[in-house]
Amino acid sequence: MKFGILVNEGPFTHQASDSAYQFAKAAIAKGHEVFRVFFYHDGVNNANKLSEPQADDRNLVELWGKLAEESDVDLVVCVAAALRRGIKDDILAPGFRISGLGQLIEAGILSDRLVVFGD
Amino acid sequence: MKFGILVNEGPFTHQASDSAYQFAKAAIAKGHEVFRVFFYHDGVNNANKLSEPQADDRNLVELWGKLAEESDVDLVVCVAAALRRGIKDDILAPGFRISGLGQLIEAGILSDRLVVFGD
Amino acid sequence: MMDEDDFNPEVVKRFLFVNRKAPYGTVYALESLETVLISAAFDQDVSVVFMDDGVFQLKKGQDTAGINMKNFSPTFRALDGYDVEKLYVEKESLEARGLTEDDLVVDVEILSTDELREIMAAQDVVISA
Amino acid sequence: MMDEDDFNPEVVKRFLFVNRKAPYGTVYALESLETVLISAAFDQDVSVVFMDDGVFQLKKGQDTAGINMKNFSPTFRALDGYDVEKLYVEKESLEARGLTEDDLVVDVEILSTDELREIMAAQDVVISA
Amino acid sequence: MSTMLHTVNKSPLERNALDSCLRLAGAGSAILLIEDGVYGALRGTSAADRIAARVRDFKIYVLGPDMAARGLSEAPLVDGIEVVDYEGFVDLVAEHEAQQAWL
Amino acid sequence: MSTMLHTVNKSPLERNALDSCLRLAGAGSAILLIEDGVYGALRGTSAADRIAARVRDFKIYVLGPDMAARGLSEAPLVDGIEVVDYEGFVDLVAEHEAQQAWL
Repeated sequence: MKFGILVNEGPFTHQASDSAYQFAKAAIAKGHEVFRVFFYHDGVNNANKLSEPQADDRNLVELWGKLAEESDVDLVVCVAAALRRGIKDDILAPGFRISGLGQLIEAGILSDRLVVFGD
Repeated sequence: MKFGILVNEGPFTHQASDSAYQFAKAAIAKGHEVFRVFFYHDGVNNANKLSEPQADDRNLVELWGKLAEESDVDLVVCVAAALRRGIKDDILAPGFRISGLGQLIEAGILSDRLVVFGD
Repeated sequence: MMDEDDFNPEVVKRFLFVNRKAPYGTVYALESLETVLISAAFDQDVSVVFMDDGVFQLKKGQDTAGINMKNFSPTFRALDGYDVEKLYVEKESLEARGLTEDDLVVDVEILSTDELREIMAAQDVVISA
Repeated sequence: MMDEDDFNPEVVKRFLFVNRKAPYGTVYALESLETVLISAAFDQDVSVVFMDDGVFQLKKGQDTAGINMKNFSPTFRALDGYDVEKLYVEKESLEARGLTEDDLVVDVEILSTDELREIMAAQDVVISA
Repeated sequence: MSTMLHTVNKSPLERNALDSCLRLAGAGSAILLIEDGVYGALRGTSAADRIAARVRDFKIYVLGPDMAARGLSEAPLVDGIEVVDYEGFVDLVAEHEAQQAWL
Repeated sequence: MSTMLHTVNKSPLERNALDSCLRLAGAGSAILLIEDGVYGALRGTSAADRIAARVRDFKIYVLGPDMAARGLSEAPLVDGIEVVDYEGFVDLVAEHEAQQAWL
C-alpha cells in the first residue's frame, strides 16, 4: 500500500516527528511504500541540518534523511511555512526538498492513505 | 522596576513570543527596565536570522533585535536548547547571544520580577 | 516529480479539513486555511469543519491591531470564490461557546453532532492541525 | 556580563519549578529538569512541584527503547545529590491518575491541595513550562 | 507570603490550565487571562459558571488586545472581570510579588 | 461510508481531544491512543469511566511502545482495550479507509 505522511511539528518539542518516523519505518519494514513525507507548520524544522542533539539522543534530521536515501522517500518541506521559520536552502539537510503546499494535497490524492502526526 | 522575561516558544506557532514582546515594549514605555529576555525550549527559534515572514506579517526576530538595540535588552538564547534545534552562530540574528541556562537562573535572581511566556 | 500546475488528476477524493483550534493563540488556524486555499486548485471534493474551539476562528469583529498580528478572518469569506462551499460548524460546539450563527463571519451550515458524524465518516483524506 | 562560575549572589530567592506536563509527548519535562539541575549551582532555595499530568514524569518503570527517546527519569533520583530536596507532589493529581506514592521513582512529599497552595504562594520566582 | 499574579493562556473549553489555577491560586491573588485564555472571561460558555463561582475569591483580569483580536471586544463578560491592556499587564506584574504562568 | 481509524495523542486528563473523538467517531470505527493519548487507556484514572462507557461502540487500541516509555507496560487497562506495536499501527491504517488525527 502507498502511504503519505504529514508531520506538523519540529523535532524534540513534540513527539509527532518521532511517531511519524517510527510509523514510516514500520510501514516500510512491512513492505508498504512511503511515497512522501510532507513537513508543515513547525514540522519544517525537521529539515534544519544544523541540528546537533546530545550524543546519547536521537538525531531526527539525520534519521529522516537516511530513511529517504534508503527507501526512496520524498521529504518535502513547505516553502511558505519554511520561509517564515527561516528554513532555507543554506541550512537544508540532505534528503529534503522545499516545495509548495500543493505537494501535500497531491500526496493526499496519490496515496492510498494519508497519515497525520501533529500537536 | 527590573524585569526578566522567559520565552518558551518560537515565533509564529504560539503567541508566547508576541505576548512577551508586547509586554516588554509596554514595560519599557512605562519606564521599567527589561534586563534580560531568555529564550528556552523552542524559544531559541526566535533568534533565527533566516526567518522571512510575509510582507504584511510581523517579523519577531527583527523586532526583538531592534528592542535589544534601542533599549539595551540582553537577549540570551540557551545553548543546549539551541544546539538541539540547530540555532548556531551561523544563523544567529543581530542582538542575540548564545549562553548557558544559568543565565535564566541569574535573571531570576537579579530581576525584581521574572515573567514567563510559553505554551 | 510533477509540477503543481501540470497536475490534473482524474481521481476526485473527498478531502476534509478539521479545525478544532482557536485563532491567534497558535498558528494552526492560519496555516490550515492556507492548505484549504491550495486544495481548491486540485478539483477535489473539499469540506471544512469547525468544531470545539475552532468555531472561534469564524467569530465576527476580529481586530488584531493591538497584538500586531495579521487578521486572516476575511479570507474565510473568500473561500466561496475558490469554490470551497462546504463549510460545516458543529452546533454543540457553537452553543458551548455562547455563539450563534449571527456571530460568524461567513455563511456556514450548522450541523448537529449526528449529522457531522456522518459527514466526517464519508471522507477519504482528513487533514487536521 | 558576569560569568556563571564567578556568579555568587548574596541574595537567596525561593525558586519554584512547576511541572504540569507528561513526559515524552512533549520535551518540556526533560528540558525543565535541566533547568532545575542548573539552578542547584546558584545556592538558591529550590522547590519542584509535580501536579496534573506532571506527576506522570515520576512514574516508575519507564522504558523508552521502543520509541528511541532518552529515558531521563533516573535523573530525578540524582537531584538529591545536587541538594535539590524539596520535591512536592499534589495528592489530588496523583489520585486522579490512579497512582500512589509507591508508583514514583523518587522520594517526594505528597501534599494536599491546601498545603501545596501555601507553598506555591510563598515563592519569589516561579518557572513553568 | 507573596501576592501572586497568575497568568492563564489556555482556553478553559479545551484544557485544564484555568481549572488548575483556580484550584491552586491563593485567596486574594490576581488572575490575568491572556492569549487563548481570554475565552475564560466570556459569559454564556460552558466554562463560565466555574469562573463566575470564583470571582469573589480572586481579582480576575482579561487582556483587552487579546479579546479584540478574537472579536470579543463587545462580548459580555462574567461579572467582576476587569479588562486591562499591556500597560495594565505590566502594572499587575509590578504590583504583585511574583508571576506564575499556567501553561 | 469509510471505516475510519482515529488517532488520539492527548491526555484526556488535560485536554478535550479524546472526548471530542468519542463524540464524533462513527459507530464501529477504530480508535488508537498514541503518545500522551495512552493515558486514556489506564484503568483507575478520573477519565477511565468515560472511555469504559464507550468500549462497546468502538474498537479501542493503545500503542505499546508509548505505554512502555511512560512506565505503563504493567499498568491495568480499561477492559476491552488492545495493545498494538508500530507494526500493528501500520496494519490498522491499512485496514481502515482513512485516518483522522485528533490533535
